[in-house]
Amino acid sequence: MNSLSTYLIISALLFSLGLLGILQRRNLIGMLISVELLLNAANLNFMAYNRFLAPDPVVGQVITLFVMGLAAAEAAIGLSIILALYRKMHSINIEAAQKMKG
Amino acid sequence: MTDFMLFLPELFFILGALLFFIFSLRKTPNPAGYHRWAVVLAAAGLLVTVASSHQEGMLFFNCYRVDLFSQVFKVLMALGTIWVIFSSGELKGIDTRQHAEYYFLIFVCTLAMMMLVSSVELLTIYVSIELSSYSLYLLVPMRRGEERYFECGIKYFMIGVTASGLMLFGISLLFGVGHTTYVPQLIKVLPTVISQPAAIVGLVLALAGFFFKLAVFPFHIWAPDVYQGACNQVTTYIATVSKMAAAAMIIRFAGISGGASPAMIKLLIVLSIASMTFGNLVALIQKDIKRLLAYSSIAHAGYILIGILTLNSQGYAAAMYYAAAYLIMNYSVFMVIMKVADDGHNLQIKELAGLHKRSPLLAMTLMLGLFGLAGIPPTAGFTGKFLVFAAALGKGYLYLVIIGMVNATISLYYYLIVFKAAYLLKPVKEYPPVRVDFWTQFMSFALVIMSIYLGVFPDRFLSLTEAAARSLF
Amino acid sequence: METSGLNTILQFAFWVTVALTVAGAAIAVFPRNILYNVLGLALALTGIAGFYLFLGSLFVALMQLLIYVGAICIAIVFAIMLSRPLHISAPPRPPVKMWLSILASAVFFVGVVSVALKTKWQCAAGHVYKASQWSVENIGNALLTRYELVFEVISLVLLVAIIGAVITAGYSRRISS
Amino acid sequence: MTAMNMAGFPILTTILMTTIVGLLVIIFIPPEKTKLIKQVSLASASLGLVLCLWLYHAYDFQKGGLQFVERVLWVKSIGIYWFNGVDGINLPMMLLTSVVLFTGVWTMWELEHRVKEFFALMFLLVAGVYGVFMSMDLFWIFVWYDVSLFPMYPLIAIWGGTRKEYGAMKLTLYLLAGSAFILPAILFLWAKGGGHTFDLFMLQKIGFTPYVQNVAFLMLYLGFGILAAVWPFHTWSPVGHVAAPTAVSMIHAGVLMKLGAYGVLRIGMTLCPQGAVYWSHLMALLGTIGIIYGAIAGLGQTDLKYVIGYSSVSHMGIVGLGLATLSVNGINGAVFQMFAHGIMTALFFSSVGFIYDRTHTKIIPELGGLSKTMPVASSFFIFAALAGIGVPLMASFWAELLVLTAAVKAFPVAGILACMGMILSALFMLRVVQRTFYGEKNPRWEHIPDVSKFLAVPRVILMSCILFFGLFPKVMLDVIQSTVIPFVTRF
Amino acid sequence: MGAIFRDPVLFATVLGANLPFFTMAVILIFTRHNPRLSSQLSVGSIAVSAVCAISLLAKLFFAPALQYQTLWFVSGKLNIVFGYYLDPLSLLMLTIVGIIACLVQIYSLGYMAGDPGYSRYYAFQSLFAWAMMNMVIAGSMLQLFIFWEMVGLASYFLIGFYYEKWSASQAGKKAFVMNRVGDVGFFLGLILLLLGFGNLGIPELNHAASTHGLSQGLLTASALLIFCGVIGKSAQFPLLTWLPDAMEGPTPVSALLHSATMVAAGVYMFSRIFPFFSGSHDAMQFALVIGTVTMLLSSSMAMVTYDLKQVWAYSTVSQLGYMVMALASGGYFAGVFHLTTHAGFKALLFLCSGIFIHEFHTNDMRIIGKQGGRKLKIPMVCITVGALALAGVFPFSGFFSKEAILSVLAAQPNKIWFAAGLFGAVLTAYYSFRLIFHILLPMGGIEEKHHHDDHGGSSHEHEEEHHGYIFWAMAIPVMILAGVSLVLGFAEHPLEHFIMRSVNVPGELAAHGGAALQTVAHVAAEGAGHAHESGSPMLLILGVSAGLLGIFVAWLEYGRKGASRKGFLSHVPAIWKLFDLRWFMDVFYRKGLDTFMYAGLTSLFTLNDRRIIDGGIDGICIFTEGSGRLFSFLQSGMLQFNLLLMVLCAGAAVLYFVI
Repeated sequence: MNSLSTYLIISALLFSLGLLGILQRRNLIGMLISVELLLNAANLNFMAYNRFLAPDPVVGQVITLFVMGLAAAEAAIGLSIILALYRKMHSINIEAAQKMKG
Repeated sequence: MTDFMLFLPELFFILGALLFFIFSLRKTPNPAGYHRWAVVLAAAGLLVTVASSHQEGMLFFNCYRVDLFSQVFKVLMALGTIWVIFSSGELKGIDTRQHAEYYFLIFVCTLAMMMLVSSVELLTIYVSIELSSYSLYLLVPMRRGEERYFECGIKYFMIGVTASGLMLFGISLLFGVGHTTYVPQLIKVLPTVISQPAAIVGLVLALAGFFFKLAVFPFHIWAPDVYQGACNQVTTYIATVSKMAAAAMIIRFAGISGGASPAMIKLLIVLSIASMTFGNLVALIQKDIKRLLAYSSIAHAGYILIGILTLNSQGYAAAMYYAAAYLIMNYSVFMVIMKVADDGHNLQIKELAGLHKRSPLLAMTLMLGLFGLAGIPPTAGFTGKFLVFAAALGKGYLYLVIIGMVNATISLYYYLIVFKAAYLLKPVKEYPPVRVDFWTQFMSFALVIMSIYLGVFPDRFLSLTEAAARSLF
Repeated sequence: METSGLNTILQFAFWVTVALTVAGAAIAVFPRNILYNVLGLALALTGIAGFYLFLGSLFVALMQLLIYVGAICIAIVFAIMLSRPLHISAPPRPPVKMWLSILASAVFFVGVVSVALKTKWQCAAGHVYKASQWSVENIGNALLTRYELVFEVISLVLLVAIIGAVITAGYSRRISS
Repeated sequence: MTAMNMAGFPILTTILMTTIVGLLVIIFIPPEKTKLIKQVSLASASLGLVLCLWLYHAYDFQKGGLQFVERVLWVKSIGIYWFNGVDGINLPMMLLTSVVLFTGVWTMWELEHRVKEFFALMFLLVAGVYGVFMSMDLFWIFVWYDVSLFPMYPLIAIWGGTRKEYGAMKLTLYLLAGSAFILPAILFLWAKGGGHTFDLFMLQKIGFTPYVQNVAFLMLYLGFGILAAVWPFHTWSPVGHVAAPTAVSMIHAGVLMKLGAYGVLRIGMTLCPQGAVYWSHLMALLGTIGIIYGAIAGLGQTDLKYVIGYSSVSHMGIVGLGLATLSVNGINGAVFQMFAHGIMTALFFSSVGFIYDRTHTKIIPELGGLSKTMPVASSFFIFAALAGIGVPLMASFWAELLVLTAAVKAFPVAGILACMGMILSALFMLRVVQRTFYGEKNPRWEHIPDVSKFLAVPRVILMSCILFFGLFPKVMLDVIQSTVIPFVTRF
Repeated sequence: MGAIFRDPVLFATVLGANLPFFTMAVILIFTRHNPRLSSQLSVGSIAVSAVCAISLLAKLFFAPALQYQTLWFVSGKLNIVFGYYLDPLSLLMLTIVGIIACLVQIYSLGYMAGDPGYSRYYAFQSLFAWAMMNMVIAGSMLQLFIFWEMVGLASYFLIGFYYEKWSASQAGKKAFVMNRVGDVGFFLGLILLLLGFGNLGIPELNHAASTHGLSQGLLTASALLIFCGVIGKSAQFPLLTWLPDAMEGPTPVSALLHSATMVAAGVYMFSRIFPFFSGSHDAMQFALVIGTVTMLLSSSMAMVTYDLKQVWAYSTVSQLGYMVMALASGGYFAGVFHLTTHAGFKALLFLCSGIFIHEFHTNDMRIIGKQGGRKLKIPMVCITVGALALAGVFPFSGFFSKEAILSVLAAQPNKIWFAAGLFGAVLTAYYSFRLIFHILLPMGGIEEKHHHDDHGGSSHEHEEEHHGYIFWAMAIPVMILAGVSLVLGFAEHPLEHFIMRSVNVPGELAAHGGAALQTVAHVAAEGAGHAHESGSPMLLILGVSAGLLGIFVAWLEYGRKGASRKGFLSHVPAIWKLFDLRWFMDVFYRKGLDTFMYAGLTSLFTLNDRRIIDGGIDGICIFTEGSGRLFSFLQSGMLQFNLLLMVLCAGAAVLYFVI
């Protein structure tokens, strides 16, 4: 539990799961949820490095805090775009957004 | 007081943003008035930026560095912003009720990018880039009337957040391996640990965010849809100003490794070749001019990368030169597009037919812009390419230069198709005449002269960019 | 102090947290019902908050719960309710896409894990683990000195997000007011 | 040789400026005033002609070397110089350019469609040509090279004839594809030369390693060879010429094609002498193939301009062969042939252009018996055809004599085969002349007026050029030779 | 420049040789629309030229060879020298050319009267005269070659003068191209000499060859190559078929081209550098074979044609063959002398035929005979004189020159050449008298129908008057030539003396020319000496009897009362056809050109250009665009597919750096 690599592996797992979600969820909100996983994985990394390696433990924490804030803003923007799409397309599935190509 | 002066351009743009925030609270919109205000503010912003262009100093506990490198890019971005705002007089693509927000977001985005090029701390960089991205995420779906293009907003968002996730993860690795978030310290530390996988992977992943901004393969995938789907002015903004910031940041980040990792250079070479080739090849078959320019921007990202991947100041100077040239010529083309499609619809190439009769001046501006993009002398685009290739050959990348030139030849084909439409084709139906006011004429001449001046007399600007590139280290 | 006993308990708690987090993440990703996903996300986020605790930062853990679990998940739920995606029938998943996504994620996972394992992580010269350094006070200090600019900017980010969300979602203030 | 000589009047820049100022003036004339535009064009072209003639006269061939040098540092960091000068190799080319431009502008006097743009683009093109010929800095050579190529696209696509858009696109892309090899080669040499100068003569002093020379020369040869219509990169020549309007064909075939050979000579052979030696067999081979192939392929063509396009391939083959010999006579002959072919082919195209303007066809079987209705126009063409055959006392004869002499010495087999080209060119030129101008009077062309006196002037000028340099080759060879003799010592 | 005016000889040379050129320019540029003035200018200038030539001959008759030269240009080690070389041979030839050209132009005043291309005709005539005269007095082989080509060019225009007629323009083209084939050999030979010897001055060449300044291999190779030029220009086998076709030109042109000038140029060039040629035994042997074959072949062709001019054309070829034989077997003087006499009588023959053709508007000897050709007394007499000269009957000029040739041939160790020469003489006499008898004694007498009968009164008279002028313009030159043919033979010895004289002449050129001419004298004297010694009377008898035999056979078949008026060859149709079709040479060339060049290489190359090269380029373009379409598949619009691409690439990059 006190080893860096445990945390790193967990964060890698979370990150990969997030990627998987982004890649195969068709529900846009589902994708957004997966994005949150990505950010959290990175946060976990920061915290872990902070704990085990960094000279100044404040940095990682502050970064994590700011990323949370950003994530909130991002979620707000993302959800609003999804809602707008829903109002236009009556769907929040990814299929609603694949007409532009070539 | 000096600190304040160093931060003056940013403060000015914050001021602009606040003003439009206040405007956005008003009940009755006044688009013409907003535009006037915006032009005045952006012009003043440009002046302020130019005035402070030779300042140097550190701010905010060394998180923020004002040097020639950042100031040159700030001037370029301020220039791009005033151009975009100048062209926003007939903002038909966006609901009149949202004009104030539009200007607000433009100002915020420019501010964010200015901060981005000055930031030398990873978190500051990340937050700045997110701020600019969020503004753009919001600007893109603002488009009114074209339902079929709405999906580009969600695409842009999804790809953007994924890229930023990768970037954040990369930054975390950099933090882990370098124990610091300050870029100057990282530059010192990283070359010593570059053999560690975490360092190089962190760097590459961190670059992903900027690659996304610059639309480098494989992070280019948003570009065509967004260029096509966003309203003309926003597309212009994305195509000009945001590229400057991205180029600046790639220059700053690529240098972190200090050229100690050949694998990294190889990766950059591969990405550059892939970008050029992909962008140019797919652009060949486009009908929508904005989509075409999106692919062309992917290709140009590849050219800029050629300059960057030399990892020496000559290459950076060349890349900066190229970026500036790209700003001018890309805006030339977009200005014509915005003028011709003044109702805000998406211009098809064939709609340019007979432009040389409808407006000779715009046709000439378009021609010069296209020549610049294609790299035909004596435009700035050519000189930029030349410098970039020279830098690459200075490092001995002969094959890369040959591939680049072959690509330039391929690209010529689609630029010629646009040119052909403007100069050769007879319009199939009667298009309304293009209204060209005085300021547009002025701008056309200014762009043409700038493009040719930069192309023929590159010395002064080149020495400026060289000085800027040296200030990086 | 029965350190070993406490250690065992902590160890157990840690692995339980790991299990919860991973399970939560899996639930957030795999089920096709979007509400399950949200709940899974909440579970995973809570687990991560637990990790933060293990790593010694109570403040961040609290913030995690507050912002993530509290705010973001609720916002998502609201969005789900507004968009009524529950009524939309889900077409079957194309297996090719499925496998390709798994492949891509797996590649990434392998890559990142090997990065984590292959890198010789070195402690910074001044690194000493002291709980005092993890205090909220220090964080506040940093926020107001080193991260002053970011602190200011994040407020701008939130402002942008609010305005943007409002205009994008289509509820123009001038109409609604 | 490269001494600063800014004290003197910058005559070369002035020549360049005649075209650029002409271009700018034309841009600011309203498009309706076609007469004025033409007058301005002719005035600026004749100013260039006068200056070039003066330059030719003032050049001291006893002294030889580079004269009228202008040299200013342009871009410090990578060493670009605004470096112009003339020597025996580019002086004839400058003269050629001015003559062809002058006659070309005059030939297009009857143009009515988008006059302003036509002349503006033409001057842009010629500015590029002048620039390439006078520059002694690799950067500027390349810049002007591209400047001269690009206007071909609109010029052909707007004012052209058969399949103009296809031809224009093909030609432009093809030629610019050539520069995809030239630019890397130039930069390669620059980088291998230390990366601080593009000055041709400073680079010349740096001895490049054989490897560098071989690689760079091959790239330059391929790149410029496309423009010089070296076999097998020659197919743009017929297609492009068919599509192009008269004056453009004149300038293109008359001057622009020479840029290719000139580039090989000026950059390739100057900087990479060993590379030239290494690849000389290839050059000789391709040149000889070009001579024979062009003539034989030209035999079967039914379009007048196709025929001339192929004859250009054949004649440029002679240039290539001459260069390949790397000897005084060969290069003398090659440069002289460039000049002679330039004038001759300009005459060709101006005659064909006239015929096409009047009859609206250039398909040989549709023509025939034109001698009856338009004897003067026919005689221009026949004269050009004779020059093309290499009849003595016309300029190209001397060129062929010198080249073939050198070729027989250097590459006996190639030289003998190239001589066979003389038979073939006679066969195919006379065939065209016969089918176009001889035979029964064709009632279709009965009422077509002959060349007016006014329009005959440019053709007569071209004819007299051919005759003058045919009778007095010394006038040109002394000049050429003054540079070539020191030039070949490095091979 | 000043030198030209100070030195009368040089002045006369330059003036005489170059005046026609300016005449041509003036006619083409200024007096195109005034045929009368044009013709006067042209005749005037050629007359001046002729006078200059004659006076030069007179002035320099006893003088040593003169050489004027100026350095025209220098290229590398190549010094191109232009100049004039006035020695007996060139002076003689210059005079012949001047006189014949002058006579032909005077004749043309009548013959070409009223032709729409009158001015053009005279312009080309002047061009031709200029080129020919300059060629004759050229000081170096290169200069000779240049004007040799110009002669070809002028002949191209003259042969194709009636350009509306397809066959005429075809003939002109054929003449030019076939000449070109020979010229390329000539040209290569010159280049070879230039490279091997470095100097193309005629005296220098002759000197070097005779004093072994040249290696034997180079000498033989370049001599053979230069001989190709002779083959082309003088219509030797295998390039002889252009000459009969060249009869498409106006008759005076044929007279000019095929008597003294163009076709003789080849033989002239041969004799010009005769010492050089004689340096190579192999080359001489080759030339002898070629000459013999040519002579026999063309005689055989002349036996079957009914076309007046064709007969003379073939006869020209065969006589040229004779000359080549003579020269090749060492008979320098014999060859030159035959060239001289042949110039006279062949011009005579052509011009007489021209009168018939002009009168009867046909070339067919049978029709001319039937319509009363013999009523035209003057031409009839003159043509007979010419034919007698051609047949080698004493005392006409042909007799002397033919005897000289036969004696040279007889001196050859291999008697087959002599036999061939004799046989040729028989054939010559046969075909020329076949023609004479056809006109003089037509089968079934003369049809009494004058073609002027249907013309009206006044116009008739006017026409008569005009006719008179035209007739006399044509008749006077003919009579002059007939006179010359009668007397020229007796000038053999003075001429021989003149041509061979230079041996002992001291002078500035003795160093160069002396030795060369010594050789000439030596070789020629050897040949002639042998002949005279070995059996002069015998030879005389043989020669005369050969001619008489030919005439007798012709009389048997065509002349005597009740003759069948069919050649003995008509009994063997295959051979008739063979002869008539020129031994299938034309067919062979045509087929070869059509199948090998047009259908073969040309279409192959065109196809290659269109399909393979252009196709390849278009293919590259299509491929490029196609790959654009292919790659646009990556931009499929499906968001997650795109993201997948992105993530896969990023993951691959990560893996790349880790592993």
